[in-house]
Amino acid sequence: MADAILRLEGLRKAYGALKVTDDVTLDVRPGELHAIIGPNGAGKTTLIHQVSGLAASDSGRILFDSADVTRLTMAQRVHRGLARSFQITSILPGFSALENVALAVQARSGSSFRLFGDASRERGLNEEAMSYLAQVGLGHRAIIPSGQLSHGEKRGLELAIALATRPMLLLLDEPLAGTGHEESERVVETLRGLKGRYTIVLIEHDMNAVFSLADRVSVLVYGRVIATGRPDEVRANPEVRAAYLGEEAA
Amino acid sequence: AQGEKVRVGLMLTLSGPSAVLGQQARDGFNLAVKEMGGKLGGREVEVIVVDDELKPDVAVTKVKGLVERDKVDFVVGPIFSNVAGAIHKPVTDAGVFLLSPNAGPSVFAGKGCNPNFFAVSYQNDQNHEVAGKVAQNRGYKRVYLLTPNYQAGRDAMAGFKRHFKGEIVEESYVPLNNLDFQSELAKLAAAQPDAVFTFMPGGMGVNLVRQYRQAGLADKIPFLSAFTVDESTLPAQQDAAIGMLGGSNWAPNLDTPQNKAFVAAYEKEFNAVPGSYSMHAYDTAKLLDSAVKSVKDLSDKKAVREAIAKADFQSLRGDFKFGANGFPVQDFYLVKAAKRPDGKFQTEIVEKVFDDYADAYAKDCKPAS
Amino acid sequence: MSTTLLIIQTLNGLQFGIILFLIAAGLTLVFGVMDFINLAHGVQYMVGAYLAAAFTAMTGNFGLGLLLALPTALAFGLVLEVLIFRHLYDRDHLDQVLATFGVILFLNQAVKFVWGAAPLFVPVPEILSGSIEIAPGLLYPVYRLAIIAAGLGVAALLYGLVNHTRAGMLVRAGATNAPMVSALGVDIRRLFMLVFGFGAMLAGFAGAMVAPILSVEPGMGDNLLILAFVVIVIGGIGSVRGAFIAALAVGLVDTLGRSFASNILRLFLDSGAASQTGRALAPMLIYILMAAILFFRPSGLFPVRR
Amino acid sequence: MLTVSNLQTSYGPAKVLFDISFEVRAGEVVTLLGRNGMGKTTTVGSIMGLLRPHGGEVVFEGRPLRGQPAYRIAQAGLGLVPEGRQVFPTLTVEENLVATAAARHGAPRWTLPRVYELFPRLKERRSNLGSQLSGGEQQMLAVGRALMTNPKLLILDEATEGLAPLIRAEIWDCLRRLKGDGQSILVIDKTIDALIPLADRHVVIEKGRVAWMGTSAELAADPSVKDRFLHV
Amino acid sequence: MNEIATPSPAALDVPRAPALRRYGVPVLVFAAFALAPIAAAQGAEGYILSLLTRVMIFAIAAMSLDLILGYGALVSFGHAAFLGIGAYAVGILASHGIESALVQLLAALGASALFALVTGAISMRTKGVYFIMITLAFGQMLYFLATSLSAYGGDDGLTLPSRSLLFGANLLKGDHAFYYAVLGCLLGCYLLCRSVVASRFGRVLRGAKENAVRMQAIGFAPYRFQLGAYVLAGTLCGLAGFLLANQTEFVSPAYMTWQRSGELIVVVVLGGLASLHGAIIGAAAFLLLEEVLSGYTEHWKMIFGPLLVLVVLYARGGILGMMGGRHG
Ligand SMILES: Nc1ncnc2c1ncn2[C@@H]1O[C@H](COP(=O)(O)OP(=O)(O)OP(=O)(O)O)[C@@H](O)[C@H]1O
Ligand SMILES: Nc1ncnc2c1ncn2[C@@H]1O[C@H](COP(=O)(O)OP(=O)(O)OP(=O)(O)O)[C@@H](O)[C@H]1O
Ligand SMILES: [Mg+2]
Ligand SMILES: [Mg+2]
Repeated sequence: MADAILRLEGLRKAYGALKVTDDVTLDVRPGELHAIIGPNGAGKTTLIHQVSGLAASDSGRILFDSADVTRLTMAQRVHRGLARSFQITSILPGFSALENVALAVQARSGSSFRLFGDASRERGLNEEAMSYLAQVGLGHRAIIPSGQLSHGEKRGLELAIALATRPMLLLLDEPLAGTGHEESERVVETLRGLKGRYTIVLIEHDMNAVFSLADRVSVLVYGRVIATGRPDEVRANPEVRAAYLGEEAA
Repeated sequence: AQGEKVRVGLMLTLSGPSAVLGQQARDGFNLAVKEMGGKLGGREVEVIVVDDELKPDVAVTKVKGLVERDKVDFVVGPIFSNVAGAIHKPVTDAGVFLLSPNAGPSVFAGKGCNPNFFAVSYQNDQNHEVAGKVAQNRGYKRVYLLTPNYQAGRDAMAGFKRHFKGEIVEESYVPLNNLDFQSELAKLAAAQPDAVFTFMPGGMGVNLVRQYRQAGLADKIPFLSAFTVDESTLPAQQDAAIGMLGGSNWAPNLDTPQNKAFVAAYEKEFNAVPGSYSMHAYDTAKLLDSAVKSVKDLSDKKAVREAIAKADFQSLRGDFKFGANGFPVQDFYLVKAAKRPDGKFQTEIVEKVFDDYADAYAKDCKPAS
Repeated sequence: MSTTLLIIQTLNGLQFGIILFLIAAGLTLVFGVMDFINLAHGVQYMVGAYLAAAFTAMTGNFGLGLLLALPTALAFGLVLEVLIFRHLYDRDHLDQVLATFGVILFLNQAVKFVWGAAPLFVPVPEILSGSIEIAPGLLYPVYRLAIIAAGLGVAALLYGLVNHTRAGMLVRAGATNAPMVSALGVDIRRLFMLVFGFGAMLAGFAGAMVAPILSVEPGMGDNLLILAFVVIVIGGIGSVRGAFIAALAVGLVDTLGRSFASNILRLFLDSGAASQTGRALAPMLIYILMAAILFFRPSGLFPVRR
Repeated sequence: MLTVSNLQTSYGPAKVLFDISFEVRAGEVVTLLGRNGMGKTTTVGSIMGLLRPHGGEVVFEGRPLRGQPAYRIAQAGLGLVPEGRQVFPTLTVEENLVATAAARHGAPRWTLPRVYELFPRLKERRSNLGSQLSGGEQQMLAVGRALMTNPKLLILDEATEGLAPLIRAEIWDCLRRLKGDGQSILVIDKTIDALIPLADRHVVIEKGRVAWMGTSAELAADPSVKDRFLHV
Repeated sequence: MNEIATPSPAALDVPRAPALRRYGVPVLVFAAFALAPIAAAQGAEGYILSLLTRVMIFAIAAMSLDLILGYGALVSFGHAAFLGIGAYAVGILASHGIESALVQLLAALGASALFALVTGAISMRTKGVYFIMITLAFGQMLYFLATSLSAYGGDDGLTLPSRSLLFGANLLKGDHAFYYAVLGCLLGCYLLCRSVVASRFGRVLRGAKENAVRMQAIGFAPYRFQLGAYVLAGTLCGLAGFLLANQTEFVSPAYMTWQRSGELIVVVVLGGLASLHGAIIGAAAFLLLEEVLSGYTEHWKMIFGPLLVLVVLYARGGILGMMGGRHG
């Protein structure tokens, strides 16, 4: 079916004996915010690794924008519009927030083998980077070395970097992890702002966020998708409750 | 002008594993100067010692320092041929005399000879030629060659073959700074040659000799060598080396009054048995003494050159004169490592092998001036 | 080449490998386990040799000399640790390189200052001197067998220590997150200090053991340091097993290569050219080996999982 | 058993703790609450000797601990589950658990089997390296590791961050049981609601000062506290 | 979302040290080199010039290393190999009667670049210490190759008939001419490296150093950039080798021992990583100290060694760190 922008077919990944992702088949529709939830160690992050190309898949196919990207490198996938953020914050701490984003802009603009000219003064790059920082509310922190940003701000920066690659699809791995209340509310707002403009795959343990944002939810348990559907369906699903939600979300 | 100071620069290897050679040379030179009351040719002498660190590029800079900063009249050095190659040009071009107390590379003995360069020691090949000659004389049919795989080593083998006409069982090259000779010794034992000839200077020689002895070969296969068992390595080889043979132009027990006096004085001063390095340096000092004495003005290079070439001094080696190429014409001996009554170790003369012997390259030297 | 010779050479290769392992052992410990690049390992090895020489000369007995050398080497290592190295654990590798390089310069000169530049003499202990005939016409020095034994002993000891003791675990843990280890009730500084001292002692032990067969001279550790690094890198940093196997491999390749390279080449080239290239190739072999191995196994034969 | 009195700590020039005073009595569960960046982790670090407080006192069972090295403090009977998963990446799960295990005060209540019982997931992954664990698994490991030191006082800093709701519930459940055994606990977490029934008393930190202190009942009774200090 | 207080992009920039620090130190350094000959004229000119020339040559080598070491975290332990390649390009050609500086220079740079490309492509497969050692391996191979070149003197090396000829004339003969030629090269290299480091290319390189995975995740393939940097560094070091051969008018394998590679690393770290002019200062400090101390006592290494240790213990960031002149 053509209306899937990302389609996973029988994706598998094992570390030694452990099947981390086991025959994952999944459709992500254009423009939707598709949440993936599941117990710790279910394989969510690994799945993102596979889709983004950080981890090679043992078997299965990844179709993105109706092209097979299974064998492409991470960089190649990015150029086709697949962007990701990391569960454990991954930025360039020595670079300013702005440069972190500007690099992503530069990556897309190609021609990075230029040996002359001060890149950090290139108006074009900086202006565009600035706009993404603004989108996540970090405009005023642009020149701070990103290592000194607070935890929540770093999560925001992750997002801005991802946006700067002008993706069609955003893969977000626990953007709320370790953020306090207001901070998490800020990020949720940001996500709401992005919703619709980008297709988003969101991994989160914060159920309030998930159920308030997601159009559809898939539940991953022991590497298998045990349920996919609208939030309310999933929430009602007894299997899911047993495996993941427990009583807390009742 | 007459009476003003003589300045001599000693450029020797004083750091790294080979430092001991440089030190012997330095001590030998200083001893001579001391004996002459701190004078050369009756003039006050200033001796400036520098360490070439066995790095050619370092040596070039430092030798420029000697020539231009310290304005030396003579540079005495170096120990190693690769340093010689590096400093030869800057010194001789500057019209300063370079006198080598050890290194005598063939490049400067033949076509590349230079009126400002004198080797007071020997041409590098000669000690090896002695060994080859001995092997030939003793009628060895099959000889096994062993040397580090580097230029001096390859030259050594060539030198040995110059007079040895028998069969070379195997020409075995080990990496420079090789530690363990088990595999070579095994091969050697298997080949069962009439004799082995090796050039294994410094620590390598120490290892080889000890391991040769430990492998029980010492009493089976005669051990011919050059620069392998000498006063610089014997303290570490000790009994392991006893009876092993070497080619040399001198030995501490050479029976001349000057030599006896020299050895005694040196041992008293530095309580170590002097080796050929100190002997050469000592001779160099005496040579300079004679030269300086006989010229009025050191800036008269021509006069100085002739004075040096005359070699009008009493060498510890007995007969000594320079050939047209600035390399010595001298006698060579077969020497043997031995333990002295006082427990110290030294090499001792077995027999004279060459008399008034000149090097093989001299004929290619067309003296310019 | 006769088969007996081949056998002997193989034995020699292994034996040389063991020597290399003796030296590499302490290095794997300190580098692999504590993630500390200690270029000074080579000079600690040298110091061990000098101590053995000095004490042997003093007591007139190699056994005693060795016995005295070990604790001294240990103490020496501890002093270095307290004065310098403990301040470098949390620094980046290059700082460690620079500092330990300084230590090398100092000690190489210091031994010359104390013991003179000439190589020292260490006699082979009586009981272990002489050689036994292991094949007709081929004698093998007893002392070599002693070295082999020592190497195997160290290998076993170390393997157990690192992988199967809590001290081993703690050190590995401390290498990645020292504050956390102490927050769980372990005095990590003291532990590091001991490990380092132990490493220094191993280096010293290696030096002492080879003193009777290798010349004891200033800078004797420098080239061996490189070989030791080659060994632990081929083996996979931090893996004692790897270091052991790599040491043997290097020993074999080096020894056999040296004795047979030319012969093998003769199959393809005329003998002149063969011995020429053989000669040129021999010293490169171990480096070719390392490059090749790293090409196919970018983190050594037995990479320690991280 | 633990008494903290006007503790003061700075990071270089930046003073973070101005005046922290509270106590934990034997068998109690006490929480440290407060928004991001208010000084909770800093407080814990200062108690554990990971940071150097420049003022105040930390007394544990009558022994003054301030200024002591961390390992002494831990040996005195404090067990820490640090913020952020600080498991040892190069050790296997099992090694992580046993490496620092100890029974300094009588027979160990916590042994390998019991920890595995609490977190079966860890048993499955026992021979994996810490670095290979999923975020949540690492969190479990950190808790298990602290328990293996059989501490008199267990300190958890954000122990449930990144944990699935079920696991989180399990951990609360586990704390409940620990409390049942009379284990004293100091806990920092963002999900206050789950904590209220479990904890005896709460300490709210605001900008490096204790802003409010009271029992669960008082906290439940006074919603203004939550609004003022916790934004929930 | 709040777009308040958004500085104008033009003003945006990485926080930098004040201009004086940023440019002051390098300017001083080069001014010093430019004026040195005048001072030298008072003393033993040729000697001082040759000493300083050596300093500058090693500065070039060290700087080229800093490019990959400081900005790419690629610790090459075989960098001296390029010194050797550059030198032997001169020596070998000269011994065949080809003495034109331009031809020799092209050969030197070309050979270095090629060697860097090949060995780099292989070495880049490894990381960290493994990279250190594999580069060492290649360095050693080249070293032993050189020692086995009997035709070119093997270990004893070979003496050049004269310095390279420019336009058939021996323009580099004079110490002054050569000095300023080298100074020119140094300045050129410095400016080149400066611009490379700040350029788009350099930024990717620095990024890859901090977090390679992140760089891939935004669409870069670090490998190509690191390899590019490695080739550039190798080529520049080849230039240093060309100059070294000309200065000493002598070529020998001693130029490419592993100890030499080690010294280059030490020089860079001593001067201050990732600052380029730090490498120059490091080279000056290292060689001048060596020269001065060894003048005092034969045991000078017992002073020099502890000095290095002290620098590490008490001056983070090397000599520049001590002067507080670091940036970037
Ligand atoms: N490199 C690896 N080697 C071995 N096992 C691994 C590796 N990486 C991950 N695993 C295992 O794969 C399983 C899934 O890990 P993953 O990080 O995908 O979980 P997750 O769903 O993201 O969990 P969480 O929500 O806690 O982040 C875990 O059991 C983990 O231990
Ligand atoms: N290493 C550090 N250097 C400088 N300031 C720091 C450092 N660590 C923390 N801080 C500052 O100290 C203050 C308190 O930090 P702390 O981590 O104790 O807060 P917290 O209450 O634990 O927050 P969270 O709930 O996010 O863990 C914060 O403002 C933080 O920015
Ligand atoms: Mg995850
Ligand atoms: Mg905290």
